[in-house]
Amino acid sequence: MSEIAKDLHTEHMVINMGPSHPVTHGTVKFLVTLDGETIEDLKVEIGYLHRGFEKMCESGTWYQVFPYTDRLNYVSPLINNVGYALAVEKLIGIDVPERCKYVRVIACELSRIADHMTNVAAGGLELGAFTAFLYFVEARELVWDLIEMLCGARVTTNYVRIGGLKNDLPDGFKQKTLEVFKRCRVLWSDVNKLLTKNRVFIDRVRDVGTMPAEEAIAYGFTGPCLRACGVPYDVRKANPYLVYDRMDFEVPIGETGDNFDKYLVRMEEINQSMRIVEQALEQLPGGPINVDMPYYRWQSKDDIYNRIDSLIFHFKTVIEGIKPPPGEVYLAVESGNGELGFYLVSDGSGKPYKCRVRPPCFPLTAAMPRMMKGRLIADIVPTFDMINMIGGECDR
Amino acid sequence: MQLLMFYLLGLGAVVAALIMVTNKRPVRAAMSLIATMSFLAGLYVLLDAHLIAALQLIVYAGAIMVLFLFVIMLLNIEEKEGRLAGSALLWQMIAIAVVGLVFVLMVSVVKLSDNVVPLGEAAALFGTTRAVGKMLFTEYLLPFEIASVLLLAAIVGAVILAKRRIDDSDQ
Amino acid sequence: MTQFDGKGSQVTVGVPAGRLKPKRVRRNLDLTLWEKLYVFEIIRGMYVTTKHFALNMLGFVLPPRGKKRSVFTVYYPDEKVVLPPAYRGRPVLVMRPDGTERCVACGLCETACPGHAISIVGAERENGERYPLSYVLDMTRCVYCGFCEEVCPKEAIVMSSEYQGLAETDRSRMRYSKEQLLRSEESVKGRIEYIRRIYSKCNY
Amino acid sequence: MVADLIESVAKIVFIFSINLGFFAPILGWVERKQSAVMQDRIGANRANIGKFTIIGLFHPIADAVKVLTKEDFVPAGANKFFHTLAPFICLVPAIATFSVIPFGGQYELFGHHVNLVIADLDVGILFVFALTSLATFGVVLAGWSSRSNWSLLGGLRASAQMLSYEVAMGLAIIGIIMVFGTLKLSEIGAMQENFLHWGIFIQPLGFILFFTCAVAENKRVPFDVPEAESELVAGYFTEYSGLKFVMFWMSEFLEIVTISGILTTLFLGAWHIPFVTDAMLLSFFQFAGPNGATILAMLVNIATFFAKVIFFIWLQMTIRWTLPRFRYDQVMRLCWKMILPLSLINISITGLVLLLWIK
Repeated sequence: MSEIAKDLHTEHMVINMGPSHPVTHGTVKFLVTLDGETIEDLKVEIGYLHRGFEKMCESGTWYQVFPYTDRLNYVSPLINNVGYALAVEKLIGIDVPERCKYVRVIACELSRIADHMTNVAAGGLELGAFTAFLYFVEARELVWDLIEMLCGARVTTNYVRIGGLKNDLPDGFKQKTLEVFKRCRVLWSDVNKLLTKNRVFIDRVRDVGTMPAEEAIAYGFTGPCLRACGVPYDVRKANPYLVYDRMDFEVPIGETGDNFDKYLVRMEEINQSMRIVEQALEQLPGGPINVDMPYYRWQSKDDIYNRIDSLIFHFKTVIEGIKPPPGEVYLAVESGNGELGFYLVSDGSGKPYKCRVRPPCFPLTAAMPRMMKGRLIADIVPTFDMINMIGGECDR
Repeated sequence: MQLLMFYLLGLGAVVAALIMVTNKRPVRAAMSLIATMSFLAGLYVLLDAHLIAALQLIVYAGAIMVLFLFVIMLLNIEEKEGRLAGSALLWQMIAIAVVGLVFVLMVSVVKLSDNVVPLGEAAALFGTTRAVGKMLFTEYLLPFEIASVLLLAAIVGAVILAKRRIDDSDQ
Repeated sequence: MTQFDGKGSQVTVGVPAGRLKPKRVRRNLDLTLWEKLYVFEIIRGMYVTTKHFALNMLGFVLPPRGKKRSVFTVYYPDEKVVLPPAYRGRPVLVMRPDGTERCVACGLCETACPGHAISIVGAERENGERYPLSYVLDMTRCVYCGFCEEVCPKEAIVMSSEYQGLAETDRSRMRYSKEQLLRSEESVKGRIEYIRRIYSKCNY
Repeated sequence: MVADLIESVAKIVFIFSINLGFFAPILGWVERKQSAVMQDRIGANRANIGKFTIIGLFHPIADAVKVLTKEDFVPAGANKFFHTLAPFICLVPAIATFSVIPFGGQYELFGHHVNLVIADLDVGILFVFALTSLATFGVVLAGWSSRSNWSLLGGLRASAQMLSYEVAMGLAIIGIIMVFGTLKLSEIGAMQENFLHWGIFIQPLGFILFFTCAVAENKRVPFDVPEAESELVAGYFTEYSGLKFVMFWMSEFLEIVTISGILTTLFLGAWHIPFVTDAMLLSFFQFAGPNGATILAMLVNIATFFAKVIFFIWLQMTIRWTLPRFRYDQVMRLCWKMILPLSLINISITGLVLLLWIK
């Protein structure tokens, strides 16, 4: 009998899944060892989008980091802007005005909506549900229209400044937002009808990519993927920044951390984020949007045009950069994928001495082999979509 | 017209069968076998046996041969270039001679019994689904059922073979 | 921040109870037999898509008010989206009415540019006024961040709303010279007004 | 004899021109446009001659020009012979299948008997199965001969899926064949003259099962696992380009038409208009004289048939753009654990009903 068994041995097939593969969109490579269609082993190779973000930041002034942060998680750039600004403000020890906080919250949540919509939609797309994808892309375009109205660009926002914002909310923003949300909710319910109870979709995502809560924490999961495991951890609640403690919203949590939970958590978070934006718009106070600390701000145009001292000072701050006191700081915000942390070290000069980013999707990507071993090759698709690995953020 | 078709199809079947036997590349051999099956189906059509022709295509060409191909592809059999040994060649020649003899015999038997009675009234229904079905479920019911038992035995055997392999790998 | 009681679900240190409002998403959406049968859910999904189909087809014939059709897409070269005043397109230099540039070659934009896209060679006119002898904007490096506009003390460089013709097949053609970048004051009037409004006061 | 020949040639030319000349190119356009409108988009509309774009209808022409001028690429290490043969094996059955589908009834025209089906085979429906089972080889060979891992996986999935669904498809229509008592598609069509005798009312379960199997056999979403672009790049035709690539697509589109034709014939009353019998139709066109009336009735029947075919095409397209795709093992589970038992139940119930009530 052993003779037959020897003859009937199976050979493993090693496949390069990516970087130029539809599911890895050029930013990651899976080295998959297959037995038939079952994954025996999976190695993740990242680094296809490495730009040297951290080093680039250290070569520019504190201000010049902002355009680079746009490109971390390029689907929710405003959260990255806010995260970096908050970290620098914590380093300096300034507190931004109330109105600024509210506007930042609005900007963050709009970004989060766009991020989750893109993620859920792309997840559907790669499972073949093209129509659901385009419904959410339509909604996302509407949200991006709002962001464009606010910042002047859809993706490369560069909106937040140290100690404030580039500009205030434009006229008619509130009304436009409410209109957009109305349409978004319609599209949300359409996608919900197309996917949430569709058995084909449920079969594909349920019980795939499960993660026990302990292991998820051990891996360093944060954000929707951790909440899907049943851990109610959200930086906005656990460690409220800006004015999140004044907002009334719920933290959706799942149970087993499979892809279906991640999907449901994200769908629910879209709703919660819309609620937050509406509340913030309702409570929005008047007043300034920037701190009145000229040393940490680029000078206003009025001052530059009319006052020679301001002009000189302007030259000084632009060329030398603002100079936070020496020290180090870590500050995390809740980005679309989870805890986006900035660890900054200042040596008192105009440039960051060290600018380290804790990308939320790096631990998630690292857990791919754990989630995928023994599953089918088709399961890579929803799992990889639902951890929402963004090359710009993961590789930096 | 019909005769011409017969010769064309027959020639095709024979040539494809020869290719099947002589070709050393398994996939090509399998494909030639499929071609043979298809030509045979054509011959059945000429005989007015449409049902048998369709079944030939569905069962043999469509289902069984796909499995053959499947297996060949999965096993990734190397194309062997080795030559037949002398004694094997001799045996082959003998085998071909015997088969040829049998063929000649069969043809002559058919030729001799050429003046069999025409099919008569049954001819109108010959080869139709209804006729074949009736035959199958009345006259030939027992052989039909026995054949299915044979298939069942084959399935059980296959399962046992596959099962034992798993046991071995467990140990 | 987060701890485990060993059973795998309850947690959180540092978050006062009550502030956190966890909401369980229904995981085991109990599929009824009706939903398990595939067919009816498929029909429901098809109802959604067919509704969109029908409404959009109707929108081609009877467009909704203020729009040409009810679908979302814009026929790009024939129709264009209305850009908000905040939109940041290609940076351009502003020209005075007499044809000279406003820029005084102070070099602030060059310094503030995170991509090092701008390189200026300054010179002086006979009347002692500085001007850029050459002003090269390398659009392969520009990231459209708008810092140049934000730091410029002379309103000399602004982000126009131009977005066409930015792509080239040759990098050398994407290095724009001063002459290619100069725009009349009229054509960027709206943007200059917008800048004055948003950057005029640091603290409004 | 001559009249027979003319009739045959006319029918063949008609079916070929409507399939290859109308459906195959137009379906690509339909798929783009329908999906676009469903998804709040406009869809391809840029191909133009001068200023005319006629809602993107030039795109099939542009596509044809494109594929004809594209490099016909055979990957290194591929088996050239089978790599070239595979798309033909796919395409030929797809074209040939329509020859047994009746697109109209039988008429007496100028004293000549006209039967609107190219080959009125006694085993009509089995012929369809025979040919579709041959199409499997095209897919398998395409996957194997490309020498690409993705293609191989796609080919394996395709062969397993098509084989399984062939079985289920065969069992799913047994019910309707039992009811009508014949395999001849023209007879089945003729029996559905009465609206209430349409197959869909007699065999609703059989209809759903057969429809599912047919979509699976054609490898369309949600059963497109052999070519799932997010998993296997493009499955068995990953390594194809140019004309050969299009032949796979054409065979897929033609199979959509064929499936729609079979569904129409078996379940949706073939060429009959609801509540209108052939005699009523003839008497309605009485003003045109006997032959004229027959011709008009014939045209109406053909139009009805193709209207139904177009309805089914629309239905398949809508399904394709609504659903996500299954996983490979789920496809198999659906076939062997749901469709197969259900079709067996369907057969038993049909048999019991026939035995107890009808006989």
